[in-house]
Amino acid sequence: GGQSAPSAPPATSAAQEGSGAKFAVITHGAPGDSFWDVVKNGAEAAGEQYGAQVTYQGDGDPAKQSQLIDQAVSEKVDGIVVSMANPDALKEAIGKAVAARIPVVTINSGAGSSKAFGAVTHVGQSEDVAGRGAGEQLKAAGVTKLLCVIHEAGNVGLDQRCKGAEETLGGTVERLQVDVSNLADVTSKVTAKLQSDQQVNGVLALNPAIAVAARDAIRDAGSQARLATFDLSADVVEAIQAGEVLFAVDQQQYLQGYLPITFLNLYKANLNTVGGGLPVNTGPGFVTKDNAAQVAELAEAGTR
Amino acid sequence: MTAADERLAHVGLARRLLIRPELGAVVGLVVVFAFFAAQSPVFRSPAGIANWLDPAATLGIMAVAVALLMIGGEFDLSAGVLTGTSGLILVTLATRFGVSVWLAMLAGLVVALAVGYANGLVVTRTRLPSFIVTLGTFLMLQGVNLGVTKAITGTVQVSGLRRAEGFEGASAIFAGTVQIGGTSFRVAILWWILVTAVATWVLMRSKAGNWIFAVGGDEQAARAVGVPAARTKIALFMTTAFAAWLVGSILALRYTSVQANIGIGQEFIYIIAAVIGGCLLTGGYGSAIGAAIGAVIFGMADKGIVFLGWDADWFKLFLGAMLLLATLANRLVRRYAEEVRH
Amino acid sequence: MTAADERLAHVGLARRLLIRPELGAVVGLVVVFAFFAAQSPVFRSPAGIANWLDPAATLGIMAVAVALLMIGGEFDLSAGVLTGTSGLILVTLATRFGVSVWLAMLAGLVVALAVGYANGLVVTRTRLPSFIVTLGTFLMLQGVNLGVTKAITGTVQVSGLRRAEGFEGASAIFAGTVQIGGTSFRVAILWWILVTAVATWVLMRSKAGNWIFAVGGDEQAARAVGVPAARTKIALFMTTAFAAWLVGSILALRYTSVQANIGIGQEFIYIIAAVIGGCLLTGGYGSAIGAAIGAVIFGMADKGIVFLGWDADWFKLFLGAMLLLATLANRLVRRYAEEVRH
Amino acid sequence: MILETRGIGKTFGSVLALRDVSMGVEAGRVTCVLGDNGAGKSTLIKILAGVLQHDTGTLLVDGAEVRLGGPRAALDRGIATVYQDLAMIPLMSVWRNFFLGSEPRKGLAFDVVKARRVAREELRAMGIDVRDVDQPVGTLSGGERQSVAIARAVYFGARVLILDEPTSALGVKQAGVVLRYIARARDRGLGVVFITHNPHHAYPVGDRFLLLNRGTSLGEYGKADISREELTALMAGGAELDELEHELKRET
Amino acid sequence: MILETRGIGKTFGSVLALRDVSMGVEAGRVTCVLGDNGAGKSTLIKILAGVLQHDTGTLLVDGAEVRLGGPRAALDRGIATVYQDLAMIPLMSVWRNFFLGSEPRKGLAFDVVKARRVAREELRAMGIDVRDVDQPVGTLSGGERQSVAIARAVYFGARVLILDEPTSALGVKQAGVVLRYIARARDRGLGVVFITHNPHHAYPVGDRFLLLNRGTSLGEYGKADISREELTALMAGGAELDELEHELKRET
Ligand SMILES: Nc1ncnc2c1ncn2[C@@H]1O[C@H](COP(=O)(O)OP(=O)(O)OP(=O)(O)O)[C@@H](O)[C@H]1O
Ligand SMILES: Nc1ncnc2c1ncn2[C@@H]1O[C@H](COP(=O)(O)OP(=O)(O)OP(=O)(O)O)[C@@H](O)[C@H]1O
Ligand SMILES: [Mg+2]
Ligand SMILES: [Mg+2]
Repeated sequence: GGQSAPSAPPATSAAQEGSGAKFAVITHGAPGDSFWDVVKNGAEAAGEQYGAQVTYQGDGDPAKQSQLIDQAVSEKVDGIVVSMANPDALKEAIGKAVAARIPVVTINSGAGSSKAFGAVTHVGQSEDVAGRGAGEQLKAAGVTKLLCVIHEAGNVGLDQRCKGAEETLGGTVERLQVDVSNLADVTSKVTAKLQSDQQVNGVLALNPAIAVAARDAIRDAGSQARLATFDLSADVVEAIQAGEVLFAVDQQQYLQGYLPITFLNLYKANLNTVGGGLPVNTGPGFVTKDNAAQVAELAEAGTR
Repeated sequence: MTAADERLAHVGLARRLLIRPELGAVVGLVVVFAFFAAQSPVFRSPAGIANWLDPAATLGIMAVAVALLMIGGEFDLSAGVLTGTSGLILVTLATRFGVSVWLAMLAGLVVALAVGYANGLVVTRTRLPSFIVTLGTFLMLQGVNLGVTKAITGTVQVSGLRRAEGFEGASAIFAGTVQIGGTSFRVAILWWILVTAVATWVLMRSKAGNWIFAVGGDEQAARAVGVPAARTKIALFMTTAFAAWLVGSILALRYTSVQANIGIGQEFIYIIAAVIGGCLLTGGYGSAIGAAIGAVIFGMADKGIVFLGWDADWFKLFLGAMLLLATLANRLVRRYAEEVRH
Repeated sequence: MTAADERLAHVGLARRLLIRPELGAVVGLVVVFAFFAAQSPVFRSPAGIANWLDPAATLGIMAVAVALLMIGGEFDLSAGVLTGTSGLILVTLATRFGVSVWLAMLAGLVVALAVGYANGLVVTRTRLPSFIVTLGTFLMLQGVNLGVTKAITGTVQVSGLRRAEGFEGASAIFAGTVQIGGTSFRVAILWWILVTAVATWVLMRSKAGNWIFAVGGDEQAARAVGVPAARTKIALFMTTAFAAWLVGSILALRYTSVQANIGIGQEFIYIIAAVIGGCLLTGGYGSAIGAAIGAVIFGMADKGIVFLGWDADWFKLFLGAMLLLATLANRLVRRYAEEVRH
Repeated sequence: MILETRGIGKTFGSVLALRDVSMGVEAGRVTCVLGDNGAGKSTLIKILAGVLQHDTGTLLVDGAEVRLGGPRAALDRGIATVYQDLAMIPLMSVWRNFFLGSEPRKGLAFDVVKARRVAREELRAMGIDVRDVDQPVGTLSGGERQSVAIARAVYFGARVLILDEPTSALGVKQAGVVLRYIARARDRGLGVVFITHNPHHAYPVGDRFLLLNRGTSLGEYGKADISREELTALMAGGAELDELEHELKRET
Repeated sequence: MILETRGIGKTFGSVLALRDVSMGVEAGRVTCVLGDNGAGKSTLIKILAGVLQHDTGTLLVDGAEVRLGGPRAALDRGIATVYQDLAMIPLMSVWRNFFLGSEPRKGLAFDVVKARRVAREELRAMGIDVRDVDQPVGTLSGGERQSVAIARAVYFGARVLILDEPTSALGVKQAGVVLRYIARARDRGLGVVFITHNPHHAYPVGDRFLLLNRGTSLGEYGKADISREELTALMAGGAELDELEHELKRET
């Protein structure tokens, strides 16, 4: 569904009619992160469709995340959607939710622990799977030495993506830390790396804004490195069409927001469970020159 | 106290009380609580209170220590990351090297105190501003946290503390819960109250407290009357480090795993809580209770917005407005109480 | 200057020069440059220099403005986010509402100056510490940036500025490059030099400069001799806002898209650069050139580590050590120059 | 009367610092304000200088009631002040402090060459030979610092000169210079308010003497109404000093 | 000799503040240090008090050469000081300031009840009646603040009492009290160093007079060697004050 309306002001986001259920989505993404924003859009679109009230919160600190889960439990919501970058840390909080008979759907990462923690189902595929996919594609493009640009030091998800790529690439993967809130800095650091290490012939950005900055860097450094990225933005799609970006990993994270709400709604109404103990995979898909045109508009609308 | 003096106008008890730095903060507290409690029944329910008191407690422990340091005229930007370092040492030693949890905690304490000591020593020896010195420590610890964690475990998080020896006991003391009237409150709240009480006693009723106010108010003048300024400051840095260790251990035991980037950015939240609680950024003025209350105000605003179910996109807008209003209420009350004084 | 006085020991020119705040920073600059240049030929090549000078320029513009504000005794934590706000306004207006780039920039300028004015007004009226006030603005702007961007575009970033009317011209002036000896340097470097020169003139050779030092050194005393302290401070906040708008526009024009969370966390880097450059956190002392040099030191250390190819995991460790050493070198040189003085 | 207060009062929180004090400053006359420590002298002159606002009573400038919004308002009316505790900006150089708030201009710029020269000259005229007007004020000796403040006020004083214990940190020679300055300002037709604890300083230059005690006025005396001995007695509550001397001697 | 300096000197950057000054402090004797503004008096006593370290010459305590590492070292040797510019912590209350660095204890705790009481009593004994010892020092008047510093030094002074212009901000009455304190300390066998610009204060209590001029010593005189008139003349460079009075009168 691409009809996501711009998010409504707080007062009116309450359910008007329909199921009237209340679901909480709690992720480990920082507010304003482009990947998680699409998840949020998906969840809210589903909520609107079912007339359910969906609240979205995100915090990269597992302690804060579990506090948010605790809060949702004390509010007695009808279902919780949670991403588990750090399953160990969330175990207790999710346990409390399950004990309070609140259905939990886990998304994105943490597929391995989902069932053990008592979650209804798991949607999405973990970051390392996506990373592996990217690694394969880059290998096929002839990349032997890859620069993986980490824009948030210590972020588990980003680290897993790089690690996944490392597993399938076969060559060497070097990590570079940059500051996502200062793009001039990103360009300059990637340039510095390319200038000082001529062997690097591939760059993997983990965020579309970083991809744009890295594109400039490759140009500035006069390097021949191939560039790939995670996630989409209008600029990235343009760059893909122009051949400046090889491909973008598209985890279809919209589904990681949309599906869990759907499942929880069904579970509430009909006690349905999905997946039969296996995770429901949402990707990875790849946006390349071939399919970029179709995706472009959707990316602009915030659903891809 | 003094014999009546014709130059003293009569001043009510209420006004006298309001002059205390912490009692200004109480007004902010009441305002913020009333605001959220009026709109969200969950917020004022015992479960809700237990909910927002929990993050306020860990923040409060740090805010109180940081307040002491700020009263002493210094900052510690490395405090947030140091909670991560302490936690990482605890979990890594206990899970990868088979050390018992208690011993691992001790090791964390030793390292934390060493970092605090180093901060204090460098600040007092080089006379560089502590803002810059602890910024250096902040960056270096960040690098060490990430580098060592990756080198030892290959990932950016260590987990599995639950299976370590001595976990049960340590967890009960530092990360357990207490039942009060059917609601379970985190034991961290007790630690927070304890830390605040001790800090208040030290500040108001001990020699060291007098020295802390003095080195923060005017270090040269304090030194001139024989206050051991360097020792006082080093002790303050070590106090902050101790608090960081305590909070780091509490969090590690509770979540049984630690991420290498934990605590980054928290250092400013500690300072914010202390300032909301009435501490002067320039040193020499403030109170421990005020900082503890500042932590509650911050915790309430932070969690209250979630309880109200306001859109997360606008979250920061509300948070900012809330903080500003709380500090302003605090200030207005104090102004009324002491009139213009400069 | 004065007639020879028997109470003046002879002091060499070198020492006299070193007393200036900015010339202490120069030593840090030379040390850091020498360190990296010795090990990395690319670092000292024209292309390498153009590369690390570029982020130093945008940082430097902000650092200089922030330095003025700090000399005037205040902080602005909202400066980083305000660069994002200005950029977002520019791109959103130009791409979603069909406004020309020039007009959109003007709108951004008006909003930025209004924010700066509001900061200054609240600080001078309420006498709350600027740390807390601008922290409030920081949080609120963060919320507004994200909330408004999402409300208008449905995503967390706006892009497509390249197709807007007037883009070519504006881009050439604010985001273009200049060829010098076969290497292309960013035009931001020129803006940075211009801003530094103007700020230095204002500080050293204008009435306003005298007032800035005075309100930062002792606001009460300055007010007592008739310095319009409130107006001076408001003007300083607006200067910082202007710089934020300039940097925000430069970056928006260069990348033709802006993310809603851009600039967060940068505010401290500005302060760090100013402090490395010799500004006192307590106000009343510092220089614009020093801050500009501080930005270069930070930029060199930040990029130099990448040039050397050191392990990314340990990056922050090196950065922290480097900053500490640069500030220490700066301080030692100044100490030698002026001896113990208290 | 250039400046006049009628029944003026000031409270700090619970402290009544000043109650119902009336005084006047005339052109060409020196009004000495005398009183014990904490009597409210500084508070009174801070009200005259616009640093503090009075709570009760009225303040008149040139016969018209005003409320000085700040020190700028007073300065603009030609009232220059040397404060006892709001002195200088320690980190700023002597010449910058000297001209602070009234910088000489040269086109758009602050005329630093002139500022340096004038500051040096004015200080030398006071018998203070600062080595280097670029020296930060914070590194000057107590008396040197006070001299800078006095030189500044004298230089900028247009109609009224207010001096709060200007001679307290000064040597005998420098104090003499200041007294001579006061006399000269008076002769130029300025109104002077002079606070001191030293009757030997007050009597030679004073024309009227306002006596404050614990925040209230004990009355204003013309020079004709009072002898030096009476003044000393009033200030010290008896012929303290002489008696003291005997006492100190006896014990030796 | 409790304290002695031999050819002591001190430089600040390019400023030679003190050159080759020799002096001594004896038990039961008052040494007055006299000199113009900027002569180096404060610098000298800061060296005696351990706040500054001398660059040249030697400092002897009880005849043994020492280098005082800091004010604590001096305090531990019974040397208490009232500084001219390093005074009090403005945000701290009177009683906290009074006992700062030498807090009375009661078990582990700071005995605040005693501290409040003693501070109030000592100040009252000086003729300063602070309303409220909980008042922050920053809100006291200039003279009240100085009185607190003096009362503290007198209370803690064990062997040597150093006073840098203690009477400058004081009223005649309070100055008399301080002079009496000095005499009493001397009678108790303390060595006193007393800096003042007022010959009327210096002569009655002083036993020896050290004259400083532009950083160098003009010599040390015993009381027997010098009359009050000579002293005044030396301090003022001539019978300045009397002459001045005529001058001031003439112009009127
Ligand atoms: N800001 C303030 N807050 C509270 N009390 C104050 C404040 N300023 C002054 N006071 C009190 O008001 C009284 C008068 O103070 P003021 O400074 O006017 O005295 P003064 O006559 O100048 O004394 P001195 O000769 O010692 O300078 C003092 O007792 C002082 O403690
Ligand atoms: N930290 C410093 N840096 C540079 N110069 C200084 C410093 N401290 C003092 N001086 C200079 O040394 C000289 C002596 O100063 P000192 O304070 O000892 O004078 P003083 O005799 O106490 O004068 P006063 O009677 O005015 O208090 C002064 O000219 C002063 O400018
Ligand atoms: Mg006074
Ligand atoms: Mg002196």
